[in-house]
Amino acid sequence: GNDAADTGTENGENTEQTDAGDAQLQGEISIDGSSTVYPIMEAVAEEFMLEQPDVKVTVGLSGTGGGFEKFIAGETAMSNASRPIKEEEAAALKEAGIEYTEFQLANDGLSVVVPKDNDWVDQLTVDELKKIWLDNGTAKKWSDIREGWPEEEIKFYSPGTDSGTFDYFDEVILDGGQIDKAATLSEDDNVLVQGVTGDENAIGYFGYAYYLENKDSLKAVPIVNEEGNAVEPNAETIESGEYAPLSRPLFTYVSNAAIKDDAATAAYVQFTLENAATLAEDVGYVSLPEEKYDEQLSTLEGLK
Amino acid sequence: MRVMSFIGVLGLKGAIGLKTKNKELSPVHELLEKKYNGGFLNRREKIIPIILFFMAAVSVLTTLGIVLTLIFETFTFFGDVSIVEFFTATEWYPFSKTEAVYGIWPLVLGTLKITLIASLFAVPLGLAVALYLSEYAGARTRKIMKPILEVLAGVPTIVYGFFALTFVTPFLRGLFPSIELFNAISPGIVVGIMIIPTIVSLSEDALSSVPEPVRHGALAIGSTKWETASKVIFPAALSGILASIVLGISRAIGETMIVSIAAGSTPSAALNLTSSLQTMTSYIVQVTTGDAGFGTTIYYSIYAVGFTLFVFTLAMNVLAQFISKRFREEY
Amino acid sequence: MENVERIKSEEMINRIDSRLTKNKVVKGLFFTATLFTSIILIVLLYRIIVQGAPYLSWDFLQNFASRRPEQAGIKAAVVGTIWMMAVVVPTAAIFGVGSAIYLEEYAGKNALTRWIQMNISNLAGVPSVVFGLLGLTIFVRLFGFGNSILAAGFTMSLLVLPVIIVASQEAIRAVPNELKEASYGLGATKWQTISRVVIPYAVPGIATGSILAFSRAIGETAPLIVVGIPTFVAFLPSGVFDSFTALPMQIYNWTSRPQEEFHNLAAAGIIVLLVVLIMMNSVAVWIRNRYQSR
Amino acid sequence: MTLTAVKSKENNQAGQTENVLVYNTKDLNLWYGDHHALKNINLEINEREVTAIIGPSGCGKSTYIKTLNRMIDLVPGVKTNGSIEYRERDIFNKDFLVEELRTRVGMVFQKPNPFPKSIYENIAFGLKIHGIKNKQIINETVEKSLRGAALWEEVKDRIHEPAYGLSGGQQQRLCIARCLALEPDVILMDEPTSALDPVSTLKIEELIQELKQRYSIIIVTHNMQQAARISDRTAFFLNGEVVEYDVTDTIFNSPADSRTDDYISGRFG
Amino acid sequence: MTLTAVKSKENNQAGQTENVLVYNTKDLNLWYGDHHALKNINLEINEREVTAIIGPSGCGKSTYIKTLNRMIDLVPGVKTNGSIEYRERDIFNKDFLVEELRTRVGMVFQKPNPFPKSIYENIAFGLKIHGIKNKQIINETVEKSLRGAALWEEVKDRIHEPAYGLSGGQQQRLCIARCLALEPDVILMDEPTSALDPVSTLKIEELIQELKQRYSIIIVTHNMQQAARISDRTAFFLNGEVVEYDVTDTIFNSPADSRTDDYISGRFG
Ligand SMILES: Nc1ncnc2c1ncn2[C@@H]1O[C@H](COP(=O)(O)OP(=O)(O)OP(=O)(O)O)[C@@H](O)[C@H]1O
Ligand SMILES: Nc1ncnc2c1ncn2[C@@H]1O[C@H](COP(=O)(O)OP(=O)(O)OP(=O)(O)O)[C@@H](O)[C@H]1O
Ligand SMILES: [Mg+2]
Ligand SMILES: [Mg+2]
Repeated sequence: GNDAADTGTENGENTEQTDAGDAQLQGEISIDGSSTVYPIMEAVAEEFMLEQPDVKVTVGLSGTGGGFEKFIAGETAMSNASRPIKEEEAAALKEAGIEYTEFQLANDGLSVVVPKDNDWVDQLTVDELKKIWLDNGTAKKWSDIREGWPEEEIKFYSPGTDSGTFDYFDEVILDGGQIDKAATLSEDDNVLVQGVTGDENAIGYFGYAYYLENKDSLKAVPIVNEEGNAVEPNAETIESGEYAPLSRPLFTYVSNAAIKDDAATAAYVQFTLENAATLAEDVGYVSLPEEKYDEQLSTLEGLK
Repeated sequence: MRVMSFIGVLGLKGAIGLKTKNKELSPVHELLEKKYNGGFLNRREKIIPIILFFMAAVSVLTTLGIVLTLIFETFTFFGDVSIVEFFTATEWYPFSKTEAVYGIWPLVLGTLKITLIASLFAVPLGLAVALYLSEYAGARTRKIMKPILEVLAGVPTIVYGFFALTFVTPFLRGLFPSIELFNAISPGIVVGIMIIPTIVSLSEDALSSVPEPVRHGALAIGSTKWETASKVIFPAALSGILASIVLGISRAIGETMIVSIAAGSTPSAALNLTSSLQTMTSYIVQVTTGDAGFGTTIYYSIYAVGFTLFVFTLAMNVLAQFISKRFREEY
Repeated sequence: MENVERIKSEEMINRIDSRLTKNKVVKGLFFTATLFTSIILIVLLYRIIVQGAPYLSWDFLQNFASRRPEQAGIKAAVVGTIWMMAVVVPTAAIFGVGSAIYLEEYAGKNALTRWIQMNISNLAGVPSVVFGLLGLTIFVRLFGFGNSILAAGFTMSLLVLPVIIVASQEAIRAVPNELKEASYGLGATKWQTISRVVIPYAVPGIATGSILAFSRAIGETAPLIVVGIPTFVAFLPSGVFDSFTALPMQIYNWTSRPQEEFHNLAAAGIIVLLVVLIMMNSVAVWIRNRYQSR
Repeated sequence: MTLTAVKSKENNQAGQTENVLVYNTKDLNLWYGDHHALKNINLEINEREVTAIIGPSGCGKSTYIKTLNRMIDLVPGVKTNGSIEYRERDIFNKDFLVEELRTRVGMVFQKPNPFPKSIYENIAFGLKIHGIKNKQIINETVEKSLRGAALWEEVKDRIHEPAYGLSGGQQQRLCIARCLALEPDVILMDEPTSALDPVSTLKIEELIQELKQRYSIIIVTHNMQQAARISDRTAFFLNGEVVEYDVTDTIFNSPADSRTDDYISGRFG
Repeated sequence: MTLTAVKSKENNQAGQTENVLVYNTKDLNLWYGDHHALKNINLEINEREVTAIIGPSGCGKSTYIKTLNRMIDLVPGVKTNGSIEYRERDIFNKDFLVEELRTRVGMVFQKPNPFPKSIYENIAFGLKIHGIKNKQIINETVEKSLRGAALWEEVKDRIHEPAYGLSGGQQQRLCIARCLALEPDVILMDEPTSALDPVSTLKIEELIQELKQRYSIIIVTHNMQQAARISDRTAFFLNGEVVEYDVTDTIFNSPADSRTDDYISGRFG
């Protein structure tokens, strides 16, 4: 008990004291959705419950689609998503009579990685990435991408086709094209880390946090952005938007009714927006610019 | 002497006999008489079988529930995707933005590969262990091994999954560098390891429930332990052993986490065992934990795959029951 | 003729050596197989223990999940698993034993019985993900239990039910007929005989046979994921309709986090899960001994 | 040996003057599926006598005795016709509940079959299932029954110990005591000594002689000398039929039917 | 009864002139853990005789007979000392393989224990494991053994049917036939008829009398009259000791030891 209280105050230094801390609220808030967003929400819930121990927050990780399924069924008040809501889902929500608001919590920098001992890849352009990853029916060698690179077959490691990460990569790099069919897919980013680490001709991509944790064995490839600069992913470059286009937004969708009718949910969402910046960085994501949060907080005020 | 005691007893009992004749009933007798007159009929006796029947019916309802759960969504799915494509196309590529293909074959093949490797690994090993424990090992070894195996049956399968990925795969790749990081062999073997406790535990039960006299009969005409075990005990326990194998294999077919972690998630129609694949179960988990949209074709496809999986295991169990009936030896 | 036979028997005697060699080889093979299996399992356990043991502490057991590995604990998951098992064990045991009694003692030898029986053995082979889908549709949605202890507990109960039924049937079938006769012979009704003679005698067998099933229920992840029970829960449930999380869910989540420390926590979580399992098995062993010593 | 035989004969003759029937079997037929196991059985069984049933294996002895308390109902696919009257009530009549019949008619089996409980609980079992809960009554009945089965002295210091700790012969007497606790009217015994050693057999035979004073006893036995020693009347079964039924002495010394004679004289053991 | 007794006596006396020993037990002691079950046993067993072992339950009869073919090895925690010589070879010597011993010395158990296979396979089993593959030899041996066990006529039309379809007595004869197939030298029998009906018992007793012509037979029995009828010599065991061992006639008619007399005269049935 004591320990937790200590960290609460310690944490209070960088969070503004909010009115949520004054009134003691009660209730249950059920949150589900993307496993990518889960760590942020877990952190938020953890901190929130230190201030409002009588509000019972649960966070699940049924995936973005699974989360929306529950959100549509009215089983959850908030649904985390690692991609914007789809048309089908929006339609189903409309049919169910559920109004919602989208809040962006943070950014995740997709890191393109090669093993540490890969000494030829120094940077990549979006076109090169596309050339590497787009399926062309044959096996590709590094030398096919740039002159002078080894004549070794490239090994691909990509998140599973059902993940938001894949979705995003597919959209911004491949323009919705077919990813190389030889790519090894896994739902688990840790598994991809293992794959890229163990194979010197490998290339892969996944969330920034997984790169950060495995810096010793992996090298993040700087990506050339629209301005023509090769930028490495890190907190600053992702936050400032320099690292582009591989920085993707993470969302949570909240039922308007819940905000309106339930003080606890309203307080929770407010707490989330106030603390997302710090907490997202705590768990390996990148915060949004300050203004973005303020903007969303005023949206929230309007919904209360 | 015996006659004497007889007479003594007769005297004594004569007295008791008189008592009864005088209808001096004992309390027990009185209570029982009351019960006879009140009637024995007991409503409980009639209701209990009905309750128990409904309990047994839960199993049937479960099957029914599974079929119903799966069938509606499956129908919805087949509204979007032709059933012919589902069974004949050789590619499973539901996530393609341009041209999604739903041919179940790669997933079935993936499942078969894993199941085959797991069975090839676990059945001989499991039976060897079961035979060792029941026919050769001392009571102590048996007493230690069985509970350990039972505990291992409860280790979450994610644990086995990481064991495959971080221990077995590197080990295999050390031996055969051509094996890829994700392959069928390593998760196959580890699924095998996971089902070994099931096979060992149930087969050992079947073996040791063959009556001891049968075993002694064989040993007493000079059989070695192996001859006794292989020619008498094993055939006698065969139907139980088959049941344990079927259960183990069913579990291998249904195993999810190990495969998701260590076999990759690339549906592949290729026959080789050294590259990444996807099974029916790992597809279901992929979609249920993934980010696919609710209400999309992909979402409904998991029910179609689930239904295929269900039919698959059903067919295997029916077949197994048929086989086991043929091999049953009564003792 | 006498002579010929004796020679035949000498020949047989001479072959004994090679037969014994075969026996020895086979025994060696089987022993190796057992050793091999044990070693694999020991390696598996060893890795977990080495990785997880340093993270085991009182705090680990006392704390809720946290984003900070050094503060993260497993309390909600342990308590949640215990709650879930508190639903699974009685539900599965009552329905399992009830079904077994019906099938062994009451059911006629007819098509219906055979159909039920076949259903049971089929269900034993149905993958757990499929049970997850069933639980989601029936318990979570149709009955409106949400992702509560009850919904997950019932789903798990259905999952392990077939194994328990089969084990109980065997235990009940093993009750000597003489004992049943003795009871009937005293004027006991059928249910009295079953409840006072058959069940007590079968309890050790049922307990032993059910361990495997309950162990499985503790370690299963896939159906919980499909049913959609949450992972972060920082309070203890106060009833079966409350939300909860379970050990495998927590472990699953930790293994998928990027930080190494979480992976170690997962190993520590596995150790806790194994301890829970061992405790449950000991209870079964205790029950078995208690009933057998009578 | 001769002595006992003579005595039982006397007994018999004394009884014959005022015989009361406990069982009256009329034209009983029984089939196991298609197998006609009992054919036209007619037997009148007297109160407070020992009636022995002998005959070669498979002749239907056990089947008949199991029919008397309707334990035969437990075998699936059995059909009967004809009637058995127990104290003038048709046992097949559905108003006559089997539970009542079996409480009035105790049964002792070939193999001792005590429950895996304590000695005390074995005897209390019957009382408890019949709803008798009074501790004192139970205690008294346990003691009385054990005395009645000549077991009290041997076990009084350990009645709360498991019944399986007793020797075979003691277990069989415990099973008899278990019957006695319910104050039955008739006791059926199906080869009660065939699994026992000679000394235990002797004890049980003595016990049967005592019990006869209060109970009617019907005993199936393989052992013709046992039948000769302890029974008042003997029925000889063959292939599901009653070949001969008479006072034991007559059966053994001057049987009317040559088949009886053949069987008796082929005897041994 | 008297007739058979006399016959076996004659037999005996004829044998006594040139007795060859099959078994010679010297100072045998056996412990189950701490329980001293056999105490200083000394017994010489003759070729082509029937040797009966009698004694009250628990006296060590089964233990002794199981020691003779070392089936006792299957019981954990058994210790022995002293020696048993089979045809002058020490059976405890590790050069004497138990498999050989058990091939030469057949055993028939109390309860018939056929394998869950066909009648034919039950008998062929022993031959097959001993490496005899020739179909014709096997077929002939099956027939010969079944004839030897007086079972051929009853089963010749269904030798490929499961052995469990046979009656108890037939199963027991099948088990004897199973021994005979290996042409043993000695046959050990542990209460082979105690689970059987009288008719089957009689058949087996007759069979034993025939088998004696070719085999040495050691039989444990509870049934003193059986011992008297079929055996040439009888050993009386008590509390793990051999109280008396002599020609059967002597044991039954003029035992030297008063305990033997007590036991024998407590007999009946
Ligand atoms: N449950 C059964 N189903 C079919 N037939 C049966 C059954 N029980 C007994 N029989 C047959 O009925 C006949 C009479 O059997 P029963 O057991 O009454 O004989 P028994 O005289 O008691 O023999 P034993 O002396 O061996 O105990 C036999 O032919 C037997 O095979
Ligand atoms: N496996 C065993 N472990 C310990 N003690 C045993 C074992 N088998 C037998 N005994 C004991 O050894 C003694 C002799 O037993 P054994 O079975 O040889 O007697 P028996 O003369 O064959 O008796 P019965 O006539 O009842 O078959 C008995 O006191 C018995 O309790
Ligand atoms: Mg009978
Ligand atoms: Mg014995």
